Amino acid sequence: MGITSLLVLFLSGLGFAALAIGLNKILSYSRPNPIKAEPYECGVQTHGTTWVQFNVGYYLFSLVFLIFDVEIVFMYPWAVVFKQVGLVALIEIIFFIAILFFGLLYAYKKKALTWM
Amino acid sequence: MSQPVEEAIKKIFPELTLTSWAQFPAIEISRDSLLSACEKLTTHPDLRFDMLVCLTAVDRTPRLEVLYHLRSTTHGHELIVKTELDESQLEIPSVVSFWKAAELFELEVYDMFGITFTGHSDLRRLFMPDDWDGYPLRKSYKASEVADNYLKSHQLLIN
Amino acid sequence: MDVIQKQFDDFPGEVYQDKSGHSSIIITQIDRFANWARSNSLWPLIFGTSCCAIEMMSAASAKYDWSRFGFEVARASPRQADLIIVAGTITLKMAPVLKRLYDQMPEPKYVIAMGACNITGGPFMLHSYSVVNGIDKIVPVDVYIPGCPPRPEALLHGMIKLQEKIKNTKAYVIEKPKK
Amino acid sequence: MEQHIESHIIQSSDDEFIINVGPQHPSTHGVLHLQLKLDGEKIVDLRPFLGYIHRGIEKMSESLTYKQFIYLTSRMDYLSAHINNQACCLVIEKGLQTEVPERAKVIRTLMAELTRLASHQLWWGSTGLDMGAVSPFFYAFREREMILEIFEETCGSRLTMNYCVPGGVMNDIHPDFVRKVKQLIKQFRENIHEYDELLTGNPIFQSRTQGIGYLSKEDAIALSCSGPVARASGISCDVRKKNPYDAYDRVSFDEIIATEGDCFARYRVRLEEMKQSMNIIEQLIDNIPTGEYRTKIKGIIKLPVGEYYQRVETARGELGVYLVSDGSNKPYRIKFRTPNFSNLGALKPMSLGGKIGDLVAIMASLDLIIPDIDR
Repeated sequence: MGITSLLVLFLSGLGFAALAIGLNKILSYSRPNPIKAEPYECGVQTHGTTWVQFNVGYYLFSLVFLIFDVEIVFMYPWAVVFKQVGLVALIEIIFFIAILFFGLLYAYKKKALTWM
Repeated sequence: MSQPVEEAIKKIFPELTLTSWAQFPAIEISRDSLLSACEKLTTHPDLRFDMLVCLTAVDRTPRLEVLYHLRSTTHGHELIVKTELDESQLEIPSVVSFWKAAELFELEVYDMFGITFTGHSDLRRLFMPDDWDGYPLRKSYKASEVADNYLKSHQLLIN
Repeated sequence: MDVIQKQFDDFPGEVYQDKSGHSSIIITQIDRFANWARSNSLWPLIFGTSCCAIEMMSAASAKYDWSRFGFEVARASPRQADLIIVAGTITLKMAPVLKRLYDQMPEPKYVIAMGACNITGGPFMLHSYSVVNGIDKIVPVDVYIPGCPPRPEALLHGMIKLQEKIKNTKAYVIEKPKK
Repeated sequence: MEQHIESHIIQSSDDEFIINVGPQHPSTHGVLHLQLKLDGEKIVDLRPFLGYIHRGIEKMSESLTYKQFIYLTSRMDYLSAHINNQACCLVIEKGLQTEVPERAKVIRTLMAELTRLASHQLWWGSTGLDMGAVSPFFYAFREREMILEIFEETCGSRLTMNYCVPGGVMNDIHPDFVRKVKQLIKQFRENIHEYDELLTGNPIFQSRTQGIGYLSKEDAIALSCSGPVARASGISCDVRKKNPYDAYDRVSFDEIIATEGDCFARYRVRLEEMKQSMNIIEQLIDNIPTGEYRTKIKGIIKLPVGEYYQRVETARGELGVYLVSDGSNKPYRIKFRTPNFSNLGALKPMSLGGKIGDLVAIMASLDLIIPDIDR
């Protein structure tokens, strides 16, 4: 894989992306008008500000989701080489999941999982 | 079935004359004694009109008639209460405290006839746009080509 | 290598293939190709105000089935719709809402005035004080479908007419947007 | 200048959020504009803004003759168009004291029950659609299209039938009307179990509707609700039973009353009502009396001076027509006491404190028709 083929590969990738966005810019209509820029809310004007203090329930839910999402990300590399690493890695992963399971129990007990 | 509503009305409102509206007995109550009459109509055991079927108004040019169509779900009888209003003073106490349905019914009558209901928590135009002038269901209101100049004044026409 | 032309009745271009049927050449114009794509995937906005909306639902149901023509994806927001079927009476209080929805739709956008109420005010033309007599005063209308309410077939007929109208317009007009 | 609806709700504390479930919204089945004040997903305040489809039918009727204004009412509650026209014709016949032949009465009642069936089917399809289930929409329209075909054969138009005329019906029923109605009833009796399998038994649907949108009996009376909304809260208010009109006095059917008062109770009441409508049709379809289908009313209809009232049971509740006549050929004043207008009042006590998703389920169970509210 010489440097030239790497360069060609990179440039063609870049070119395709630029082509897609460029063509879109050239060929698409663009007729901006002030009402089109305003937010759409069922055909009437919006009222009040949208910068309100959100309920904490949303934040907790997304945080708990994030933890277990990252957990799965860590399990991917293990899953790929699952056959070669054998039993030892399996115990490590079970231990890893157990720790996070206690985290889930804690969140459940603290009622972070029940919707408000 | 309890004795017909006519006897009960005669007993409780001796001074009122009992007329009829369509096929229902009707009584005429002046504006000032409306709330006290409604109090009796809803609480008296023989009457117990707990349902306001309809609240509307009829424009008899010099004066306006406000009609309350009441029904008692326990006794099953019905009654029409009429109140005369002079065109110059379109004010009437609101009956929202007796029947919750009056909240929407009174908004409609205010919007269509211009009768203001004192004591109503949020009197506003229900059907017509907020900046509309005139009360459509009044006989004096002519439905002329109002639509076009409304569109023009709100810059909605495209030509 | 000699090439034979294959016949596609609906495809907007000529398709040439060699004997083995592998490599094929397509010759078409951007306008024809874009209009063919646009007209066969018109996404209507969910905008039913009164009785015509029920006939529009019948057109969307299994018996009349407007998804044969590519309309069945009815979008709730104007941002994703390119066709607004005004189904039902438009009153004075609804006029600014209709205009706002039309303005908030991305180009290219089309309007179908369904029902007599939208063409001339219909049954409410003469004695009503709050009905807009014809929505072409507010928004530019492409296809008018008379009827009160028009039958589902009439709606489908109107939409096919709109497809034909799209097919012979210029797809890309690169010109200064007039203020 | 954009027509600005200034917000009657003041955004008091800073964590409340005002949102418009506005005129153009898939769940409002028309152009109902609700302004909600939200605390997170909980609804704190709800205010309806109406008039987006207000055509002024009552004012128009004052400048139309008796024969003309009847057919405007089929544009009010367009899913029970025939029943609205029937109410106006009954009022006029009451005023003129004309005797309607038996055949016309039975035909009118048959058409009214078919309209109620078609309306409940469309309600059932759109309830599924509102809660995210798309397939009920297609099941509902299968039998509904058969009913619309029957309407079209006899009356000429599918939805706004304009079939009632003061004095009877416009023309006689189609020769194979009876055969088609029997075939429809047979097929719908076989398929009605699909309605239960698709939605009623569905655990998601049950969890979305049971215990949601509770309307107590006292609230329903105070807000003068009528129709399936009131019968689901335990009030017996079926006009077909209380003061029967046309041919309802000779059919036997039972009035469906539930007491739970939540969305699922309203759903069950309407499903049972469909079965009752089929019973009524079966009782009438075999013995349609022969004879005239209408008494001819010559010349211009002029009601004597006075007031007239008639109430009917539409698919959504009690429609009352108050007609004041001054003896001329045009009504002096007409008031339509429409069921949806008062049922809308029940929306607020049911949805306060609930979530936005529940508001959609409650509005689906209320089965509102917006032109019936605005007239």
